[in-house]
Amino acid sequence: MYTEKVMDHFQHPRNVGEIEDASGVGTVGNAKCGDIMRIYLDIDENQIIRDVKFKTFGCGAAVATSSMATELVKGKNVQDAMQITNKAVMEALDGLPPVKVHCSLLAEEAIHAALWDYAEKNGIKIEGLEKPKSDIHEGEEDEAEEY
Amino acid sequence: MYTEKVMDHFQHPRNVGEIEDASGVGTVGNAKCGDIMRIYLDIDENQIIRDVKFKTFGCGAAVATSSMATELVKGKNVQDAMQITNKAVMEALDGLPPVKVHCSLLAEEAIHAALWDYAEKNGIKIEGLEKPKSDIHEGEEDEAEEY
Amino acid sequence: MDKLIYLDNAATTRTAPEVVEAMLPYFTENYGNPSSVYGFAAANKDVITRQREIIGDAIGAKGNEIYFTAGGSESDNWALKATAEACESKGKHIITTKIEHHAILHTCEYLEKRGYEVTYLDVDENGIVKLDELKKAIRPDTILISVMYANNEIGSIQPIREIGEIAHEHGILFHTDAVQAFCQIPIDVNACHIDMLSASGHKLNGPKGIGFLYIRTGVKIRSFVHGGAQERKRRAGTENVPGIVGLGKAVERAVSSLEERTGKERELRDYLIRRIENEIPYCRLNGDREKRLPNNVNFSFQFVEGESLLIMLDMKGICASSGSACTSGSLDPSHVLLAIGLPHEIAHGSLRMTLGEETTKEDLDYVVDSLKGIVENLRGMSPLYEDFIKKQNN
Amino acid sequence: MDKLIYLDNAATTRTAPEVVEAMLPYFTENYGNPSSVYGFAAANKDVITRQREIIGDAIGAKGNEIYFTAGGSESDNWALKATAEACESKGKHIITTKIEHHAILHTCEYLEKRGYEVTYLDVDENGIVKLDELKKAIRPDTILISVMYANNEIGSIQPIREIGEIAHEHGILFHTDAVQAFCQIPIDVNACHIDMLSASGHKLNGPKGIGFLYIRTGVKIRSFVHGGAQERKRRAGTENVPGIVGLGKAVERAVSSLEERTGKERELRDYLIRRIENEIPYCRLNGDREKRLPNNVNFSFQFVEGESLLIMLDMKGICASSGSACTSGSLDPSHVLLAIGLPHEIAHGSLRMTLGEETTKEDLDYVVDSLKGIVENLRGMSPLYEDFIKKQNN
Ligand SMILES: Cc1ncc(COP(=O)(O)O)c(C=O)c1O
Ligand SMILES: Cc1ncc(COP(=O)(O)O)c(C=O)c1O
Repeated sequence: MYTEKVMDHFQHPRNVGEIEDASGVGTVGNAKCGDIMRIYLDIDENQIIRDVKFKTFGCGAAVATSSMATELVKGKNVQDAMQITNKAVMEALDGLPPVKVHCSLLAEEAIHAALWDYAEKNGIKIEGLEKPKSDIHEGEEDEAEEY
Repeated sequence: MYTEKVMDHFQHPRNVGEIEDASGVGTVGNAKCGDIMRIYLDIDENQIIRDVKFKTFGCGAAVATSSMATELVKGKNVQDAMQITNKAVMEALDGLPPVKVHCSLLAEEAIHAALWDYAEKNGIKIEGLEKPKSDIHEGEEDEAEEY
Repeated sequence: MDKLIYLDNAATTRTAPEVVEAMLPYFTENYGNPSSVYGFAAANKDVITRQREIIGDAIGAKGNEIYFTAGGSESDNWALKATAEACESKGKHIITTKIEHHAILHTCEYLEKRGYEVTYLDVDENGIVKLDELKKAIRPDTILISVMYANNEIGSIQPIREIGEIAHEHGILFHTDAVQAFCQIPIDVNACHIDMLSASGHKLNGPKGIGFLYIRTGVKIRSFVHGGAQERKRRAGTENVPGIVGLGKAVERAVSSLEERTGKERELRDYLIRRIENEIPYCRLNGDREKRLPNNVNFSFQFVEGESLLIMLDMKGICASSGSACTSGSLDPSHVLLAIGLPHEIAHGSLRMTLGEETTKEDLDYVVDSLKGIVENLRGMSPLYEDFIKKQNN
Repeated sequence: MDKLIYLDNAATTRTAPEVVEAMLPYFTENYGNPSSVYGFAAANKDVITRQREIIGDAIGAKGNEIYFTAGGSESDNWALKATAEACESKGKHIITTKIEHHAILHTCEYLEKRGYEVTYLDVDENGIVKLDELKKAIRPDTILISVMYANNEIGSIQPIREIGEIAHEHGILFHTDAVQAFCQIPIDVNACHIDMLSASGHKLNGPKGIGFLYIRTGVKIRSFVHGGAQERKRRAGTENVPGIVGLGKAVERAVSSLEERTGKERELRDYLIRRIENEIPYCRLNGDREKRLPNNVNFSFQFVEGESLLIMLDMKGICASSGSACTSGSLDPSHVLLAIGLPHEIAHGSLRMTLGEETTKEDLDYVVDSLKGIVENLRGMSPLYEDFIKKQNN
């Protein structure tokens, strides 16, 4: 059901771990839905993301999207990192099964949450960044067709 | 679905044919239900059934029961012939499938109808013999379970 | 029994050896449940998708419009009952015909008990639905028209395209029971405006116990079997993977051989009809001579009863049927033969022979020769024939 | 994939080669329609009757109380919907449990939409129905009690005999979904006052796409699939002869091996449970330790999510499941695990391993060794585990 890229990132996730005294940390998702992502960012004085780590409790897609998201933001400056959408993550993974699209949204949201934390800690404002919802699934509709 | 005896009587029916100037002829059944039996009796002055022939339009069981019924009455006197029930015909055939039991009733009825014809023609009364119903299926109920 | 000439392909067909071959690995090797996560089993999901596409292609549909069922009867029940439920707020009137298979007719009777109204259209003496009657039957509360593609007893092919157009014009859903027609004649669900179509595997040299319902995208129909999320949540139950693979293979085979196979069948069919008509007196061909399934021959032989005929043929190694296989054991003559206007006793004397891909001209020669003797023999012991001859001699 | 350790026998089983062997002649040789008159096909009627008797014997029923269906889901749908209809004049209340298979639960939801009321009984923390709650739930308009024989996820065996007695005392029909229990534990429909029982072939090394519903003589239940006169007029559709023969053979096999096979399975099951409990921290056995299917092992591993676990196991050639096979792809954790009181995140971290007749101790040793590493690995990337450890260190 998963592409080779997804399987690769699931089996060999990039940037797993923690960063002590991180510039920003974001945790999104909830255990009820079975996925929680935490992103650690190490951002230098030029607003470049020097390092990024993640921890994820969740399905294969959750792990793979976290891993891919960290790869995509690493080395980027904060503004460019903001441009990385769930679509970009999905594309980089050669797609996700429809029931797993929410994982990529979660990854996007986790990055944003970590950036928000960084912005708050440093009293700066990042263009286009909104306060993360506490629960990524909030407001999402059940897409399943019901017969 | 048929016993060997039934198949034998169907494949090699005994006493098929007509009797010219028969002592009694009875035709029962109707084409709607798919079976019609005609029995010819040749009865001598001692009320002995000297000869018997039949013609049947109907299923395998209809042919076999006609054939068996003619065998059973042949050589009997009229009173003894009256005792031959559909049960006796069925037993002689080692049984019939439930949906085909009506054929044996038809055979009994055909004999009775021929005897009635004989009795009427000769102005005699045969103990226990009633005027045959014109249609053997009349009054019969549909036994099929309905769900 | 040594000789076996199987002329009952409308009742069921021999599963083709290649079909069985294709199924085998899915019993003992790739036996996984397609809903499972691990690759060994999840691969079966793709296998199923592939079969859907093969089948969709055969009728001009998309793969995801094909829903697997346990056979034609389930497909018919599903189409009618679940449409009736889904549309009950719009209306409770259904139109069908007098010559449908019992899977449709008894389902309609069931719906009548549940408060629906059903119009059963008459057919002409060739067993073809009358379009003007259909038009007249349509009401504002008509929710479904269900007309079989081709009849299982007399082989008459219905004007499906015209019916589809009428249904479409009136915005009424159109279901067709194509159990007999599928893989016998080309079908295009779009050209014919078909919204739902039933088919069954074992009628086309596929396995028994598998069939499908085509449901056009967008048609709102309820589930019939509730439970797991299989078949896009519309039909629960662990997928019959070997059955589905067998069905896919059978369709692939049947589609690729369609023209040649049915061309040959048509020729043999007409040969058989001609010989019977020429050589056996007092017979009548039932069904339309032209608009007829390539493999269907149905005759009534006057003064003779069908079951006797079948048993006599059986003793010669010939397998045929009298009316529908499902109705044997019943006392009533076929509702289809009555609907085309046959008197009861003629209806009782009907014989259906349905050819298959393996039927040969030699088989049919043997059949005609046997049949002649049998009919003569049975007439010899028929009181109806006796009366008829006596009347003629007067 | 080279190595394959199949521990998902509750999802489906490998069709036994002898079963396939038994089926084969019915595809290409004895392919006749059992309803046909000629001997070649009519013989299949007897073949089917024989299978009915084998199956009836296995549960203490008569052969003519066994009705073939396309599988467990159809049997469940039939039992519930058709009983509901047949008894609607008596009442519209049904009692079932919170841990039923979706084939029951979704059918109940459907019936609720059609005006029926359903009581879903709670279970205790081991997944066993509480009899006093059942008694309290009974009302004058209760028409049916449906409780599964054993649960498919956590293997808990229900007090079926007691439930049957309660139903019987109150004159309420009793249906049990025995899809998982049949051929795993001895069943006696009379001792347990079971009126209807569902089973499915592919759970017992039989083929997919075939199952049965036992209906006690005298129970008034409607048809679910209308049409031909098959299955004593109660379930239409040309019989799936190979499937029925396969099911009969599978039951015969399973019954004759029952004691020995399940004895061995129980031993292996307990060995696996013991090793996991001893060697993997923060785990919890789900389901009753004693009243448990011989082949079921179900654990929750804290801080770990089930699907990841499954994929990792898959990469080691191990096939298992997380909750029911049918619910994968869904976001919600298993309703069964929630019903026994697990918090959501623990429910998400569940692993079901169901042994089969071919499972060996060596397989399980390999599984435990793999599982240890995988759980450790996944915990290493789990934010929940990180938080837990940090809390402990404070
Ligand atoms: C308890 C239970 N009931 C019903 C079913 C449905 O059976 P099937 O998938 O064969 O329709 C299953 C298996 O999936 C089951 O485990
Ligand atoms: C026209 C038609 N519809 C429906 C069916 C039912 O199909 P099945 O027996 O596969 O359920 C048949 C065959 O028996 C048929 O000929």
